[in-house]
Amino acid sequence: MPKRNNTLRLNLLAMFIAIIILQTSIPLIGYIPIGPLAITIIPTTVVIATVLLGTVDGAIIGGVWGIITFIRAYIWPTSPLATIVFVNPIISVFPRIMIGLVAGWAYVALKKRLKRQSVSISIAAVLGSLTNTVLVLGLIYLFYKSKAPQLYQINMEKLLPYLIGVVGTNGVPEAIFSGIVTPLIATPLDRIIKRRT
Amino acid sequence: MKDIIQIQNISFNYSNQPRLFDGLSLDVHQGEWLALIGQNGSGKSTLARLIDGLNVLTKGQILVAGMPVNDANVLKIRNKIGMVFQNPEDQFVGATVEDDVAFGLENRQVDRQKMHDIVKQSLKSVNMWEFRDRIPANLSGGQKQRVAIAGIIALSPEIIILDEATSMLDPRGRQDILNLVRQIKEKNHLTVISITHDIDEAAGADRVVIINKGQKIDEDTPAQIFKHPKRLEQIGLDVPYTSQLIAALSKRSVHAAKEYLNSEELITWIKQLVSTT
Amino acid sequence: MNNFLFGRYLPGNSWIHQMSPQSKLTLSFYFVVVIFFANNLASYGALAALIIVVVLLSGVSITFFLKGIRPLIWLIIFTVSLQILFSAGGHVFWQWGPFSISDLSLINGGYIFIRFLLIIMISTVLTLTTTPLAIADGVQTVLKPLKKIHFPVDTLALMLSIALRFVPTLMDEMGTILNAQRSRGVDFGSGSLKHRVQAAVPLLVPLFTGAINHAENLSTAMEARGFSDSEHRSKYRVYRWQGKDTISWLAFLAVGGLVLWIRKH
Amino acid sequence: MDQAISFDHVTHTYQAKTPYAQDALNDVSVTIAENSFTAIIGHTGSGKSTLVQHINALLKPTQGTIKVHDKLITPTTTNKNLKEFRRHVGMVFQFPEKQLFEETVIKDIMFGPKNYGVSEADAKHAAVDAMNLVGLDQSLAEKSPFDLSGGQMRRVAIAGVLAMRPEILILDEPTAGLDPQGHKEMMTLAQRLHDHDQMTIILVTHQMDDVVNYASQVIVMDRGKIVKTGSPAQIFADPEWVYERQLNLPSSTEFAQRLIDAGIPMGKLPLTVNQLADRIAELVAKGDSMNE
Repeated sequence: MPKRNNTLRLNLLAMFIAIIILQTSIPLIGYIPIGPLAITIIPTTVVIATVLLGTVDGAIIGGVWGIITFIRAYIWPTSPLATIVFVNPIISVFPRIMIGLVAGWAYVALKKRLKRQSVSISIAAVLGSLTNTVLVLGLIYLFYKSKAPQLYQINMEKLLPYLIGVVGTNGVPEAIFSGIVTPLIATPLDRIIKRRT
Repeated sequence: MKDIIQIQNISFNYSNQPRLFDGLSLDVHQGEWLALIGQNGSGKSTLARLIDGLNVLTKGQILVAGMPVNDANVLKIRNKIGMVFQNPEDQFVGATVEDDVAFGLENRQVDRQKMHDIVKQSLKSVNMWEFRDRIPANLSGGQKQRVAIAGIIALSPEIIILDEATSMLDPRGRQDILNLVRQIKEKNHLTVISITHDIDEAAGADRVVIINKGQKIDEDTPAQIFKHPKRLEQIGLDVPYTSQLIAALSKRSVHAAKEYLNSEELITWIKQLVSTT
Repeated sequence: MNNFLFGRYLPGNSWIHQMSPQSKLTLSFYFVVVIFFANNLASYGALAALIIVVVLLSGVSITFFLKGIRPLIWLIIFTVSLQILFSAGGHVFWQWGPFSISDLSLINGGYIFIRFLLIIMISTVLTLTTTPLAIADGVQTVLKPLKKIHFPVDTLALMLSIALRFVPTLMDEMGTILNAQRSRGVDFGSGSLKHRVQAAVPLLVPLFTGAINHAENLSTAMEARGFSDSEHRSKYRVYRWQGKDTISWLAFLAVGGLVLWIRKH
Repeated sequence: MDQAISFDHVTHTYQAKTPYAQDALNDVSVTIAENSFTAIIGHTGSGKSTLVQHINALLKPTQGTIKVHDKLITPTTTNKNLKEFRRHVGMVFQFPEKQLFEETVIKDIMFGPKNYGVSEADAKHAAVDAMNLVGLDQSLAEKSPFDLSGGQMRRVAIAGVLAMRPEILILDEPTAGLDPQGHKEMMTLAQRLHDHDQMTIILVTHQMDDVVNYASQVIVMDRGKIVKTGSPAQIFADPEWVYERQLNLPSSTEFAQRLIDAGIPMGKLPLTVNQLADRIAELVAKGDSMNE
């Protein structure tokens, strides 16, 4: 019958967006605090969307997360990092889109070669999460180098080690977390989706 | 009597699952209230989905108002059928009550001014107009089902299918929704198919069809169907309250002439029994 | 959370409430861009005057704005301090390792503080006077020109409105799942790192499973109601451009021009 | 009988100290006896769920104290101490199948016991027992819970609660969405856990027939207050009062009401089919003897 799968895809994307909105607003399901750091669970959600719905949809969900991060950096920032870094739409949106793309490409490539689906998902999740960290760091550096206008004119030369420190120390546990948790969540969900469509 | 829906020798199974229907046939008469009863998993909800073209038949055909259910006709058929589903939460598409009623109209590209009039009338007819600004999170299950019914009225269909529409409501909400549908059915001369395992809901129907494991066990008036309480029990359904009472009386050597009477008949009979004159 | 996303809207009938969401949305964006160009007291003064007029026109009491800023105050102080301590140039009063305070850094710190306030004020006016749904509709209107290049604007808008509609539902379900797993002995938000990581799974799997079920059932219900293509639908809610929108835009453009003029002179 | 649970002047306010503050429980005092089968009834939003969540220490009182066996919950009880409470109180939420998450049925059932520090072997043992108790075939143990039917999933979820071997079991509308057979099986299970395993059962329900068929004690809630407690016979003795609380009567009581309206004397209102049949049989016999 007409476009059955289009409607389902529309609604699945809508539900993922709703979950991302929840995760950016409720610490308990969005972040895991470890001492002074808070590692975010949201890259995991983006990779789950990628595994279940495909690379393009994963990138869309990543992009939505980025747009929410961008808007919130202005009206409801959650960390000093947000007020300094994520007010730049390229730094807040582009790396998040790339999570979906990189994880998607990795998953598609690995799925054919590896027997265990959970291993493919795990590697894709680690790569997706690291993509985010590396791109955010790279873009901060790039924008600092090119002396682009900033909302809050802070002397980046002195701040750079601090920023790299924060993003880096968050990035590694984040990647480990994604690698462990994503397959545990995505595998049963993949069964459910496959069985019903 | 004209048959508004003709189900002709259909077969169906979900992918990777055993055959659910194998050569099932059934007719729905125009203007009747038909109750489809059976256990969970008996196939009664699937039947509703097949009628509405939400699943595709393996074999046989279904005609709705003379049109076979297929890709070419499916939108025309959905114009004729309004469905109310079990979970009130999962059929509320709009962000507010008003937007939800408008959803079906928007799909049909109805003109905006006309849309506003229809939404207002439909919400008034289910007494939900004062709630038009509410978001679904602030409505009870029964109120959400009322909105779902308003959304159906807005499209002026010929058939309403209640797919266990009252099973997640409390007893009051259940009665309330059934009364509302009954009233709308009379007013707009509709055909109603109610899929249910609530035997009291079935008792109010013109005709009852029992489905078990994808097979039609029987179709008849409630009075005839309820004559065999043991069969209802065997396929995991409830026995009407009056039959339970008749059975309990029979154990106490008070025997009724029939195994099923409706409430009024039973009261009359008991009255005769105990009157001393 | 509820307060941040949904409870924030205050029903009303003020000038600002009556403006179309698309112009409120674009004006907020425009205002933030103009802030980038402010570089002295006079230009900040002009923007502050404009935002005060906007707040007064919104009919929302000033305490609401103060309440909105309160949870952010530490963040603002922190960012302003960073600015003060890490600014380069000017006459240095104090220095310690990488930190320094100069006259220029103090002035810059002051400006950053004002920028924060201005941005928070304009976004608070937007969210206090516009429902999330209206904002989604505003986005749809603003993006409409993209339809010409076959960008699925209407699909996106429908997706967004369904997402917003299901946020409270999923939040509710999350509360129940949280309680159910708690009563099965899970301690959320405490324990070792390993424990915390593990605790995410019994929470997230049911949350996602529920979301998938909603998506499936909703798809069925939508199709039963004649949905087939999100790009060919009429629209129930339409926000027309009004005189108020034109007047507001003219006022904002004038202040923007003023800021640029001050910057040049 | 000993008290299993007692509420002493408990008030619970949601979002206390905000403009949205509302009392979900208002000065509630009640006791629930050890090994009783208690039904909690009241229309939607009357505070039933808030009440039972206090028994499981999922909510703490804003004022007052709750005693579960010998342990006390007060407004100042720290969150760390709450886990100990939950161990002895099993809570089956509405649509409990929504809480399943593990790879296999058996792992999901073992999840609770393991959280309370039970060894892998003991947890497995408890899970196997619980599966038998709820009537789940052992062949399902290694299956994914998501491959089961809705009814089976609900049993898995309930087994997951029973595997913790609670002394008090709270069932929040356990029959919602089940078909008549599933309904009957669920209530039979509750009865068995009460009669055979000596559990204290607390049933939150809208089904008045279940109340009269299974419960010995009833608590009626309305707008955050307990408005009546007593045996089912005491609760349903006044139909007018029941209707005013937006509740229904049990089928037999309602049918008896209609017989009374038709002029047939009933005496004490019957609650169950058997009571009503007894009464009618009595009247018939009396009528016969007078006719002779």
